[in-house]
Amino acid sequence: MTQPVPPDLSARVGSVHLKNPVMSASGTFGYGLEFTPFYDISRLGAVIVKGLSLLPTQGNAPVRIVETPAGMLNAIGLQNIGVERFVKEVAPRLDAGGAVYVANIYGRTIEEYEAVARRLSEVPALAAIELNASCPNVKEGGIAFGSNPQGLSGLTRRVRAATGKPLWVKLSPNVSDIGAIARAAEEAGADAVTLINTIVGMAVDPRTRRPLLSNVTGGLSGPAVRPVALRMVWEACKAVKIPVVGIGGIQSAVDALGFLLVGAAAVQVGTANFRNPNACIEIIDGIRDFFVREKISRLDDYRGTLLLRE
Amino acid sequence: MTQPVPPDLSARVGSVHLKNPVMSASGTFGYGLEFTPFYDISRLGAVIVKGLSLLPTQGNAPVRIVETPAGMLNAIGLQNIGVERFVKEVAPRLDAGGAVYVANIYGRTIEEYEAVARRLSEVPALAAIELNASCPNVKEGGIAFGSNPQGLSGLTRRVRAATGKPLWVKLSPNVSDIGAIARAAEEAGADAVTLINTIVGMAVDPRTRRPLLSNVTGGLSGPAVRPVALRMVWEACKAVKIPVVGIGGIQSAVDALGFLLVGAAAVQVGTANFRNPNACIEIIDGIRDFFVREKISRLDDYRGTLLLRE
Amino acid sequence: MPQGSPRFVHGTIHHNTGSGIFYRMEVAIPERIDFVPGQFAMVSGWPGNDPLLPRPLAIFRSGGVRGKGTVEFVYKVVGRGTALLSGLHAGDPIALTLPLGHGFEFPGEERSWWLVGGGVGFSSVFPAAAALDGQRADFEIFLGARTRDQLPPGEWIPGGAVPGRVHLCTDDGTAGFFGTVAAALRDRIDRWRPTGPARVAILACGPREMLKVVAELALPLDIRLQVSLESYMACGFGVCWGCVTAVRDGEKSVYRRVCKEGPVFDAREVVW
Amino acid sequence: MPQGSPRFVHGTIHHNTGSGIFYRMEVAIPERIDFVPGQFAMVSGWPGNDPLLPRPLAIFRSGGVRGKGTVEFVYKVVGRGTALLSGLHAGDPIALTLPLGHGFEFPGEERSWWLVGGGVGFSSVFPAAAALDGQRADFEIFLGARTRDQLPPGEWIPGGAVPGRVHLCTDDGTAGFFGTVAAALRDRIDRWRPTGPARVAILACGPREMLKVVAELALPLDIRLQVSLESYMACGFGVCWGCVTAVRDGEKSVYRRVCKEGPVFDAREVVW
Ligand SMILES: Cc1cc2nc3c(=O)[nH]c(=O)nc-3n(C[C@H](O)[C@H](O)[C@H](O)COP(=O)(O)OP(=O)(O)OC[C@H]3O[C@@H](n4cnc5c(N)ncnc54)[C@H](O)[C@@H]3O)c2cc1C
Ligand SMILES: Cc1cc2nc3c(=O)[nH]c(=O)nc-3n(C[C@H](O)[C@H](O)[C@H](O)COP(=O)(O)OP(=O)(O)OC[C@H]3O[C@@H](n4cnc5c(N)ncnc54)[C@H](O)[C@@H]3O)c2cc1C
Ligand SMILES: Cc1cc2nc3c(=O)[nH]c(=O)nc-3n(C[C@H](O)[C@H](O)[C@H](O)COP(=O)(O)O)c2cc1C
Ligand SMILES: Cc1cc2nc3c(=O)[nH]c(=O)nc-3n(C[C@H](O)[C@H](O)[C@H](O)COP(=O)(O)O)c2cc1C
Ligand code: FES
Ligand code: FES
Repeated sequence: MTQPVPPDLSARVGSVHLKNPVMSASGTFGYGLEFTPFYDISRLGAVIVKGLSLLPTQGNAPVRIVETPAGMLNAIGLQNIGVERFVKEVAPRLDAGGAVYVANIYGRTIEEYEAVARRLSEVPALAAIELNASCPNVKEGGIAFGSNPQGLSGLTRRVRAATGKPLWVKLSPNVSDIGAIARAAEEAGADAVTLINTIVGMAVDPRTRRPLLSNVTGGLSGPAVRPVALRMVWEACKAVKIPVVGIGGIQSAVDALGFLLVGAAAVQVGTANFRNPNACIEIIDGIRDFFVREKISRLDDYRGTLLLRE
Repeated sequence: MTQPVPPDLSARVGSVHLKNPVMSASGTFGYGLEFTPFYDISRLGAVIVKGLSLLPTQGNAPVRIVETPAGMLNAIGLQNIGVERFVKEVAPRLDAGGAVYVANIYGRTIEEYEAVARRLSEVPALAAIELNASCPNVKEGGIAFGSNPQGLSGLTRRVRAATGKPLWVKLSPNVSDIGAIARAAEEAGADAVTLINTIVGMAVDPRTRRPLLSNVTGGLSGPAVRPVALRMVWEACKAVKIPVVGIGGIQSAVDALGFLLVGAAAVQVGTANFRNPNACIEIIDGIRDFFVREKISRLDDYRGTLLLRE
Repeated sequence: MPQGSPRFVHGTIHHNTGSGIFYRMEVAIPERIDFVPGQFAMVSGWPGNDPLLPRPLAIFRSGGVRGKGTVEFVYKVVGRGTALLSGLHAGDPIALTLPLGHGFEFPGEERSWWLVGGGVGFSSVFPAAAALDGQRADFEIFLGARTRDQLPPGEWIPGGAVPGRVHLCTDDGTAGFFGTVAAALRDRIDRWRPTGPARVAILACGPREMLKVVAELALPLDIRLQVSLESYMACGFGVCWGCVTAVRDGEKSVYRRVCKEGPVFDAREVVW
Repeated sequence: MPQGSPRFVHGTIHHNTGSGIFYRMEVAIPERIDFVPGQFAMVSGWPGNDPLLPRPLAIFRSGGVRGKGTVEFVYKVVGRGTALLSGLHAGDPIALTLPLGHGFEFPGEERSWWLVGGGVGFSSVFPAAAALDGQRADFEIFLGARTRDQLPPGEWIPGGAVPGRVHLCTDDGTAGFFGTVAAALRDRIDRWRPTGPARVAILACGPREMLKVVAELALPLDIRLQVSLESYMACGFGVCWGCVTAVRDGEKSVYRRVCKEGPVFDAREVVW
């Protein structure tokens, strides 16, 4: 009797090889170091680090988070140590984790984006750069670039020229036509698109008559947004030839499989890490168990096999 | 000692007077008749009836609904008896309910919209017409008109000319800039905008590899969408001078007050009716209790009084 | 029978106990409710919005007096909603909309009834059996399950173990007839000698494939068959149009609401 | 004291009983955990995603042996999450991430400790008192509440009712000192004769306004004050940056994570 061959979970996002399709989402995983007490983070497909800007950023005043039905709003405002300190203090420690790392970058102007991308190109530990063109929680930049094809195209082209690393462009869901936005990124040279970032939302206290977030609006994430994310990822997969990374409300292997089924090359897990720090690992194990049960030998045999009626 | 004067909950949506700001949302309340076992529907601000099309419409094949975290997707496909049978068979029975009624209309072409609006203009029981330019569950019409300002403007102008009834335009949330869409409706002659309709979403079964809805995608409603709806209503209120009616995930008086606080003239309650058929009445009572407790004597003293930091 | 108009009530769990794979739950409610066998309730016994929607459960029994009622349900845990219900304790609150839908019809002319329950489908046909037993009508019960321990406890069977009245069937032969409930019914039909066209009528509830086979047996013989269908439901009282099933309307097929025109349909109308 | 590294565990409720306005819950967990007073756990004891996020609760006590532990919490029902917790029964599952955060520090030089708990704030300071009691250190406890029945049960107080050690304060005078815990502390300071700068140190947990008043009393007198702050938290272990509070860093004010650099801060650093 032969031993059953374990299913091959390896995934590719363009030229980036991942041992499995499950990555942590930016802003929900720190630099990965906070997770080492929970598990060996090299078991992840990749770690996407917290968004980095050119200069250290203070972020928004508290209150920064508010819970909503099956979701949460955040308005962190990209508090981070800035690219320089990241490169000097954090990057050297990343190798120790043994994981594949991707940097998530953000700028108030195209020039800032370019500068951050350029500086990070020198960091060998980084497998790719994810361009956050969709942060809803900062006054300038971010979503301003991401909500129309022209803006996104211009930004992507410039950052593309500034770095030799694979460039993933993270898309905003706050748009009329996600397919058109994804195509704009593709045409401007992105190696992959990742989506969705958070959906802009708001919560108020009827008694104090004030917004619950100091920033007034925030970004909605978590299971509540999953149906919207899945639809957008499906549309993006139909619109572009470059790999699509699916994000939004993924909590379990079943959720992750849904995104892979509609065509995602890989997925990212964000908010789910908060309630269950082991979420990513449980998802990887759950995908493997599903493939064993369903006798699927390779991820590629499953990806994008959604059945539609004629 | 004098008796405390009960707070004045009366609301106005343009020329339409409502005894309170709580209406039932279209498609979640039938023609109102199914609710008469639960309560006297004339206690509502208004009843928005199920969407009407020119011809009887069969709707989509089952499965039409799927539950999602704190929400649901629906792809009913506007099953309805058509405007003719509505006018002949249902409209005459509406008066008996004693409620304020608004018809919700839908067409595959501008001409169909016009024809439905024209026919309904003859129904005295209807206080207004709500133009559904945002149904995500039909192949033609609907959202195709509602997702860009030009399309919406053209449609609104034509329907505006076809009826003397107050015209409310129901907006799609599947857009980049809800303020621009709301302004397009205002400039084209809408008496009010109502929002949000459902957000396009999707759910799949990873094992059968099929979409859970026969229509593949459906519209997301329920508490999950409330933060997004509230943000869009707030933006619409800032963008237009005509009244804005707030819809999306409202389940309790606290939720409804949030929409009124950011400036909505009134609200509609949809999905919440399913789990709790008394939802609308409990919301009305809850608003009254809140006003008593907070010593607010009129709805108008509360509406739009959101406090922002300078 | 008149089909009472629905109400929304807050109840309190009296007891909620597992018996094999089934749970039986009794709820205290403010009013006694009357119901037609086959009618159901929309049940939500959990706080929060996940799951969001109430779940349909057939009304198994109702009791009490004006101003103080009880209602019973029998259910099987198949997913999140039923799992949450199974975790409720005596004293916990629960919300119900009931009675809902169009139940079984009992026209006078039939002289004999066959009641068919597959899986937890007995929860709809036992109330019918109890009603027939009350009228001292002639009926037989066919109960199908995969294995012996997936059959309902014997003491739940209305009318008790009158010889020849209850036909247990298991797919694996661990109890009663070795085979499906449809096969047992086929046997019974073979032994049956109709003396007139209206002599026997069937009421059935269970998986759709089972109901289809029963229809294929009964309809060619002009045996009147009423089937109770299942569907995903959002409201349960006819306003969302989410629960529809295709039924024949003359030449055409139209979508009717399982929660309103059903859950019980004449099997001749159903588009199988 | 070393601050142990966190883990995520599935536990089972041992008991969860109300005592006045407070619940005390003991959970069986797979491992004994060590913690520093002031450290906390993120707790989620409900199925489904509404509420979505776990809730922070101070670790009140921990026990057991390697391979089998218990941990206790004391909480007050203030909203949906704590209401759901209060509905849990013995045997129910619960998920915990613990121990988290930076707890109270106990440098050797102090000779006397004043522990101040407002409202449910005693849940953080009692573990500190228990630790000091174990070291036979000199400490006094100040407990503030609105009324008598909002004070914790006497038998929960570590070290017991040693005369002069426990100062109960109620806003309405129904028990102990008539007034706020801050007022009681002011009285105590008036009666206090410092013999050296390091003689007394305060550990405090409670509403932010209370902590602020305590800081205004203590800091001008150079009494070292550590305060345990509250904040809305999503993760509890430093990755979301949602829980920050403004603290002084030289001339500037910066945002530090309450869950990681806190919840216990040196009161001199806090931007009040
Ligand atoms: C009128 C009526 C009466 C009923 N009476 C009873 C009764 O008395 N006793 C009883 O035990 N049951 C009864 N049922 C069935 C009962 O309602 C279901 O078992 C229950 O709703 C399941 O809820 P759940 O949350 O436990 O399972 P769910 O989590 O909802 O799912 C159960 C299964 O269905 C699948 N599923 C869920 N949604 C979809 C979808 N949109 N498309 C495809 N698959 C999906 C899930 O994956 C899972 O396998 C009745 C149903 C109806 C319509
Ligand atoms: C480190 C730490 C340790 C703690 N230890 C304990 C303990 O040992 N015992 C204990 O009882 N408590 C403790 N708490 C407090 C406890 O975490 C809260 O009481 C609990 O999270 C409340 O959850 P809830 O769901 O019951 O209430 P919620 O429903 O979350 O709300 C409680 C109140 O806060 C309001 N609110 C909620 N979100 C916001 C927002 N974003 N902005 C403004 N207002 C909002 C609500 O309207 C409501 O009035 C601790 C807190 C921290 C940070
Ligand atoms: C607290 C928080 C912080 C986030 N920070 C970033 C960020 O810095 N850069 C970014 O591209 N996305 C950020 N996101 C978005 C997530 O990476 C992800 O796209 C989104 O949350 C949806 O996925 P989820 O539902 O799994 O969380 C953040 C999300 C949260 C909740
Ligand atoms: C089952 C269902 C059917 C609906 N049908 C219509 C419709 O016919 N016309 C329309 O304008 N909106 C329709 N809607 C949208 C609702 O009126 C409402 O805009 C939306 O559900 C958001 O509100 P809610 O979260 O309170 O449900 C429907 C929604 C649901 C859930
Ligand atoms: S479940 Fe809503 S119409 Fe049947
Ligand atoms: S709660 Fe997430 S960083 Fe503190």
